[in-house]
Amino acid sequence: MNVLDIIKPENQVFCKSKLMTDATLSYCPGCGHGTAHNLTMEVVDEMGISENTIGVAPVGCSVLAYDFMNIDITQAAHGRAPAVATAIARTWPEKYVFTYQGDGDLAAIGTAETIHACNRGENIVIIFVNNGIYGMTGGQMAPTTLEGMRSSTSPYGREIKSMGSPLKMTELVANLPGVYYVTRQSVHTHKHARKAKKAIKKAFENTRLKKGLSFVEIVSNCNSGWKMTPNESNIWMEENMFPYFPLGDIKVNGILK
Amino acid sequence: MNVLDIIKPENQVFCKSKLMTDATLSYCPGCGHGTAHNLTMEVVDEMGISENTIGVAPVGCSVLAYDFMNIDITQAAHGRAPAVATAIARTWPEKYVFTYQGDGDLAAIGTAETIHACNRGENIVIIFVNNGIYGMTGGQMAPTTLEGMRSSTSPYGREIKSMGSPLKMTELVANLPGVYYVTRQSVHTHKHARKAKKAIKKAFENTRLKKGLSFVEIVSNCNSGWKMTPNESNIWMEENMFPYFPLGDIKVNGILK
Amino acid sequence: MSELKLMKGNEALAEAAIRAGVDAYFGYPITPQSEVIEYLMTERPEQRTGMVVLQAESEIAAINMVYGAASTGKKVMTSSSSPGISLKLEGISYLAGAELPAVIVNVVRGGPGLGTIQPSQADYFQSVKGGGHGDYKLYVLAPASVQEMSDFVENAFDIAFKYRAPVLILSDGLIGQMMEKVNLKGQQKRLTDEEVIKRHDSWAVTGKTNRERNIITSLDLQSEKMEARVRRLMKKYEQMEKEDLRYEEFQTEDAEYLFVAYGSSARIAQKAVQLARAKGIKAGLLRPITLFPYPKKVLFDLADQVKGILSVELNAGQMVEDVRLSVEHKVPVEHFGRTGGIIHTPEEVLEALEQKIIN
Amino acid sequence: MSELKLMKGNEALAEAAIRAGVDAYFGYPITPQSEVIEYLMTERPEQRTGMVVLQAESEIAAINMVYGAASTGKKVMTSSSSPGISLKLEGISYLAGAELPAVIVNVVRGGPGLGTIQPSQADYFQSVKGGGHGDYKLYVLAPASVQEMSDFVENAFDIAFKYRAPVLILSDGLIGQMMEKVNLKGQQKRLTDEEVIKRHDSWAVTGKTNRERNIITSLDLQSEKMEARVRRLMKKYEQMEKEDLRYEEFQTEDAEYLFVAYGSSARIAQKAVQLARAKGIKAGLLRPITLFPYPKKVLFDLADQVKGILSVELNAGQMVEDVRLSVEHKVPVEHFGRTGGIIHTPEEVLEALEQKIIN
Amino acid sequence: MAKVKGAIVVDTEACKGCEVCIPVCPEDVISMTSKVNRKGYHYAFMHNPEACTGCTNCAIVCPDRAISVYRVKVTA
Amino acid sequence: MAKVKGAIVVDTEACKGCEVCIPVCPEDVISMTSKVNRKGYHYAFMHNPEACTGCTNCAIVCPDRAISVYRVKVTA
Amino acid sequence: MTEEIIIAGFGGQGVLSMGKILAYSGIMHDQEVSWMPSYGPEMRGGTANVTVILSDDRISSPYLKVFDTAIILNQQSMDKFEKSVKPGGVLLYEPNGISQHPTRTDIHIYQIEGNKIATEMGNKKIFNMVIMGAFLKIKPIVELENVIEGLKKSLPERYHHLIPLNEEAITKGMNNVKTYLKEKQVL
Amino acid sequence: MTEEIIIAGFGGQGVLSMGKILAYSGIMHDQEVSWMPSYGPEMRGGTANVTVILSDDRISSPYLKVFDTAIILNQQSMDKFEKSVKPGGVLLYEPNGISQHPTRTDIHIYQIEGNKIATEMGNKKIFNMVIMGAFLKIKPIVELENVIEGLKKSLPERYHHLIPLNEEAITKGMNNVKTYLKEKQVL
Ligand SMILES: Cc1ncc(C[n+]2csc(CCOP(=O)(O)OP(=O)(O)O)c2C)c(N)n1
Ligand SMILES: Cc1ncc(C[n+]2csc(CCOP(=O)(O)OP(=O)(O)O)c2C)c(N)n1
Ligand code: SF4
Ligand code: SF4
Ligand code: SF4
Ligand code: SF4
Ligand code: SF4
Ligand code: SF4
Ligand SMILES: [Mg+2]
Ligand SMILES: [Mg+2]
Repeated sequence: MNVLDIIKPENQVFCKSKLMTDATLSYCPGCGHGTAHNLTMEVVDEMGISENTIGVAPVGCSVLAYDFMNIDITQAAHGRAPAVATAIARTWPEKYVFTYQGDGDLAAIGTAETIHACNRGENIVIIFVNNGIYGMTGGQMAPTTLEGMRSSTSPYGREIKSMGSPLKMTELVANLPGVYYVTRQSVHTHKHARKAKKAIKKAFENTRLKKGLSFVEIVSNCNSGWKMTPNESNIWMEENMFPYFPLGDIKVNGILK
Repeated sequence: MNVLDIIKPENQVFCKSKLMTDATLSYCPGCGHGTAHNLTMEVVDEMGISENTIGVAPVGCSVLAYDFMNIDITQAAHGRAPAVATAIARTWPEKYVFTYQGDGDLAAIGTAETIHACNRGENIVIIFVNNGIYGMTGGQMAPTTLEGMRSSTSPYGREIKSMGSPLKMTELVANLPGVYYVTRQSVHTHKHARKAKKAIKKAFENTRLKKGLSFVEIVSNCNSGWKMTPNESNIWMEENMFPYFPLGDIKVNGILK
Repeated sequence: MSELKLMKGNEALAEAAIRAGVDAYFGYPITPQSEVIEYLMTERPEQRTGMVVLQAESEIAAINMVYGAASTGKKVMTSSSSPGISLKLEGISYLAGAELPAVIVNVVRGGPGLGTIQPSQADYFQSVKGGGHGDYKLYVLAPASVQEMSDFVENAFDIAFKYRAPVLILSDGLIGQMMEKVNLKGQQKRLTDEEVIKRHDSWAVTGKTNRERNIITSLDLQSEKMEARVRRLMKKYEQMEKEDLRYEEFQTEDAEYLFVAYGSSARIAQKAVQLARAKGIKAGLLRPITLFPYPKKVLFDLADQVKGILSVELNAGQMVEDVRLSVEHKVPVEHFGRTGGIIHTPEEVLEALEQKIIN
Repeated sequence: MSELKLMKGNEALAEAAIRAGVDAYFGYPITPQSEVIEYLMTERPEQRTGMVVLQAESEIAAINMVYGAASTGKKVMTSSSSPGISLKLEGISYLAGAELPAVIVNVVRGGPGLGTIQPSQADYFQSVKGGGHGDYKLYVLAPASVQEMSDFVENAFDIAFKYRAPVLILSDGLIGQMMEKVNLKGQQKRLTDEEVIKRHDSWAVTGKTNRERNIITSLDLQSEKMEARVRRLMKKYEQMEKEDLRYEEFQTEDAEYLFVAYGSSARIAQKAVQLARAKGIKAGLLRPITLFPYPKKVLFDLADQVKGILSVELNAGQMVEDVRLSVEHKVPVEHFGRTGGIIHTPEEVLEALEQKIIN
Repeated sequence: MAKVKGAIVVDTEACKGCEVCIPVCPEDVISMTSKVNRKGYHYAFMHNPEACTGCTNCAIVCPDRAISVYRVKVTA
Repeated sequence: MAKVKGAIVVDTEACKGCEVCIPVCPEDVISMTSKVNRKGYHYAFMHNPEACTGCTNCAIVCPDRAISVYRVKVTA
Repeated sequence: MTEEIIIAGFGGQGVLSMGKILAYSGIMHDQEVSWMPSYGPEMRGGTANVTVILSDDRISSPYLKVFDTAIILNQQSMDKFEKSVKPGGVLLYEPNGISQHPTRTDIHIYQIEGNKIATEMGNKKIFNMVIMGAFLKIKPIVELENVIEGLKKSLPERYHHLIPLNEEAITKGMNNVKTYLKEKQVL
Repeated sequence: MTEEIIIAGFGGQGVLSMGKILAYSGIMHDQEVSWMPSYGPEMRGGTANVTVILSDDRISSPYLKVFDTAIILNQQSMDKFEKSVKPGGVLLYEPNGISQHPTRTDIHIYQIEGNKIATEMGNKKIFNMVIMGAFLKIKPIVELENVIEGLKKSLPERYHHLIPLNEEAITKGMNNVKTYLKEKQVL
């Protein structure tokens, strides 16, 4: 059978979601942000909730999310997305409100906003892309940077003594009673991406059921900040990030695993 | 034996520490802040480290700590004492640096500074006076206010659904590897006060041994904010605060209990 | 249906917010304005009108909550006092940059730093020049009575939505803490969600329906676009100057000397005018009600009539610069002010006029 | 022993900090100044001089770390860019109020809000008027070259300790990001702890020995004391105006028209002077090096000589107010500026002079 | 047998009449005056001085350190 | 027995040549061109089109959603 | 008519609410009124005072340095405010806890034993209404019925059953106020 | 003498460091120099360019709109900067990936196949030095020995063993630059 016989509209089984715009993603080649964006929009699309979904994208490589996701989005100040989302969810209790945050954003400058939105159990979804670094600003150390890992502000490797341990924000917020669902995923292989998509869907379902806060961490590469090729970075991630940030559900239906 | 025969300098077994000034404490009658101040200064005195001790007092009823403690003190912005203390400890590694913070200060506006100083394992002592309320500003709800508890901003009682659960900051920071010692005490009876003093001493000992961060929570009354007499408030505290904020060591020598 | 009450300025403001149909308030306690959130919490506005009131974890969280709700077209406000407002400045700059309507209240206390909890007007510069970063301005209303604390809430929202811009109510500890009579307006209906969507569908982020998606942002990576944004803002500010300037004159018709004062200072200066007149000195008072836009033209014109002007402020000399810029050096302009929470007396003010201007 | 290098402005500043014997730097990354902390971290200053460098969890933590180290008499600095500086304003006001020496660097980008990452001078107001709350001012140095990014570090600390006051180095993305030649000064010895104590024992919080305890605070619950504090601050600012004003003149001797510009704008304006002169227009340039204190008197005097003044800024019109206040309306003063990160060309600047002032 | 006898001295102007010293005294020594001090507080005094053992319980809980404690051993 | 045959279409201008689609393809279908697109990237193509089963693995990991997948059942 | 009053004591004595009731009474008389509190750093037990102005004219500053009447309820306030009474003005105080009695001779000085009376009446909370009564006896600037109206306005509905008790306290205050006479006191 | 150059390509091509070496070479000639980068939002793969000025006079703006020379390394940069070359100026480009070749006729246009040469030399990282060589052939504004000095200054010590390779790359670039001639090209 000829390839051209296969490539016909009626045979199409996968294409970019219509909830993604035509704009070229501003991400570096192979960056997990792109996959995470697409999975999120695919979920919103499949759930048929795009008219009632409001995104909040603070500063980080994904600051331009509004250029890519074809839904209503508010761009928030660095670290403050959970506060912004809190207000939207409180004044529009029937909407699906999600934040899309990096690890510098969520676990450094935004620590207080994260902890308190979680503690209040706001009815929102937090998608937390943990790439262990400040991607956007050129690869500085993040709270999540691994021990010994090099970054532009830990050029000789992160040293626990002076810089502290990599922060497991996800485990931390899982302890808070207001948080209903906490999971850690990745998107670098088809298997992981499919699981991550399920997790994102579950999170949005929780919003629909008004269950409170759902927290989806996505461990992702910043190949550019890590100074590796995308595929190298994914392998490095499996070997180094996953042992410290193990994948899987941490809290389901309000119960710690 | 006549009372006057007993009251002679050579028989004195207790008096105010010389590390407390003559100024009248600005605290309401029966407020635990006074006791906590005195115990702290007694420890510093007994350890003979007053020349090398630097206090950091942020905003809260204890903002005037510098009027009462006869040591060098920096008054810090609301919530930021751990950052202030971090810098002092880093630039003066041989000094004993402590913060003296309220629950509003430490667990609301100062959440990020608290978590990160703890996570970095700064070699400081945090004395955390948890009275479940914003005392200084007139008794507003704090992150630590109990469920159903009335305050000027939860006049019908704290409602978990809209205001979140009382935050156990102490348990939260105990999870961080940089934190070496975590304990919860109170000062409302002689037994508790004596134990609290020991805990404070242990904390300062840790600083001497450069063990990292010691975190001493003191559950205390705010009889004024709770609208009770001091003795009523202490009973209420035992009956209501202690079940939620149980006294005792939480992490000792870096090991969670 | 109006109602006469004895209330603190802070309470009057809070009650007015409920009655103006405000959708949400986010705040963090700080003296001397904690009564705002305390009053709101006590009044259960979620039952009265459906208004959301939330005590945030910090001033920064509060202003970003305001940013969030404002980006959906809701009527939303916050209040704080000086150090808390400093913390909100990034957020305020974002509100201005993203062109969002919102009302911020500063019940000023004495600074810098932790300062005092006594009244002050030392945040004038912060309010009308650059508080936060970048080229933006706030429309600034300065109430001088409890009545105005109440009235200005609705006025502020009208302006905020007219221009899609943040509006500041610049009060102080005196106006916020004192009780006076206040005539409360009747309850306005809060807009339903459908009405909000209908009214603000051209820009507000409420969920993308059959329209292009709406985006709220203050970011423009391309300089040309950013310059266009700044120009758009400047246009608004020019329009405010033309259409929404507010001020009050007191015995200026025949005045030979002029006080310029706003907010609580204006109350004192008004009394000083009376004392002056009693002494045979023809004094008058110009009270700017909006601090931006500033009554430049009025001052410029009054400068042709008077012999000298005294700017009376509870600070070390801030508004006096705007007075000088307005007067274009036609007559002497001096400053008189007390600081640190001390309220000047009418006698002191008159004496300052006599010493700095008349002699 | 000096050394010639090619460096970015941000790097030159960082290297100068090490060489000036700075004790500590606390910062949080933000474009266009992240090179400061990156350079410091790479240089291992803890090994070179014992300098402490720490990446804080936020700008707010960083400024409060500065407050902490400064309160002990250490030489300490931070840097950020516009939105980050807005977040630091409470802390900066505290530093001023508590009378602490410290150096803050703002490598300005276009605002308001998230704005652009391109260069801008739109934080002028924030820097010289009220950024934070209360009556305070910053001593503001505006470098116009990589060399000055380096030189001003030491100057800034000299002033900071002379007055026990925070000093701002107001740079921008142009000066911060560009590389130029720079002559680095030799290494200064960092003070030992004993030297710090000896030098600052009258006020610094280093542990109470045989003296009264030292207290660092900006709080005065009593208005009278607070007013005295404010007066003390104002005295310092007056002294700065008398003793530490800095500016540079370029071809002003015979100038008939004057540009006033600082920082990167001054570079462009200087070129515009040359273009003007080539065309037969006698233009000159006054470059304020300190933005506070401002060269008021110089401008006042120059106004007797020139026919008009153009304030050239990378903003929508901010410094022009200080020019006007200085010139006291003796000659026309206009503003020319581009915004949003666009850098004006010398040709544009000259054209603006011709259109707004000469014609 | 050696017996311990104690006494307390209350700084009447420092005392704020909070009464938290009362319940911690095992010997029920302390009571409040009906008079008030300059600030307007009733203050603590030994209404039962004989019983005091100088155990310092009262002093250590006194927020204002208004109590000094004295103790002697007396041979019975 | 019904067999599944697939094909992918790469949007050559959207592709950034990141190569993350390569290791996830179970059939080793994808390779990179030596040419570059307007942005300067080498882009993905089916160097082994026969093998494609249309499993969508490549498409779901492609950050830029540069891959569309087609699939048909063919009766062997 | 303008009456400028300071009521000064410590937290918990009902200083602020007494001022509020007075101000409300002024409103009932169609006057302009202002009420301006000032606190110390302590929430309880610290000094607390309130300035109340009742006037036929627009009020400029609600904060004053000298007063027509000072109502003083503890020694600290005596130390602070005795000197702030205008010559010819009124100083009314509660003698319990006062160790230095007022010494000025150019003002009218009165005593009211509010604590004792309130204790006798079995409700310490009405202390401030006893003081109010004493003040109204000295300066009947508002009518009793308007004070009762003011009480109703400022008390939450659920406390309205206590209004008769409050009225009684006011009457007791009126009946028990005494002129305090030092030797050499003139006027 | 003033030479105003833009080097434009995408991240990872060594655009910025090439500019830096050029600037250092200028310093070796005792010139004033400036180097001003500009990035897109992506850290990698996005456009990156740098403006380098070498001048005998003080440099005003390090940021320019028109250039004496544009060195262009991808199509996006071609789209953006072809028009920014001053009439009579130089446009040097790497043809790999260029789909729309330059069309201006009032400037001098050159090609250098940097990718190919670098690949042949077995080290993609010296790509930018090949380009540098090509540029220096066209505009010998700095001497080779000074470029080598500049390299030493801007490379960390641990890479100094690569300097001979870099020198070779520069020579290859010098030898392989070609004039690009469209029909009708004049000048
Ligand atoms: C107040 C403020 N501080 C700092 C910055 C600069 N900044 C932008 S994004 C960022 C960190 C980005 O890291 P992360 O959140 O991990 O996102 P990533 O780019 O890695 O996805 C920083 C520090 C800013 N924009 N605003
Ligand atoms: C930036 C800022 N926000 C708010 C305040 C007002 N404020 C002062 S203390 C305080 C809370 C005090 O509560 P807590 O920390 O629990 O101390 P406590 O008085 O209960 O001991 C607040 C909100 C302030 N001073 N600064
Ligand atoms: S810098 Fe890192 S996080 Fe940002 S787009 Fe590139 S790879 Fe992704
Ligand atoms: S308000 Fe509460 S915490 Fe503050 S002094 Fe009084 S009792 Fe203590
Ligand atoms: S010392 Fe002991 S026995 Fe004596 S009064 Fe105090 S508590 Fe009672
Ligand atoms: S505990 Fe201290 S302050 Fe309280 S009553 Fe006893 S002696 Fe007085
Ligand atoms: S669809 Fe499956 S088989 Fe086909 S190219 Fe993609 S990964 Fe390979
Ligand atoms: S994953 Fe997508 S962008 Fe990356 S090489 Fe494959 S098709 Fe291209
Ligand atoms: Mg990241
Ligand atoms: Mg508290």
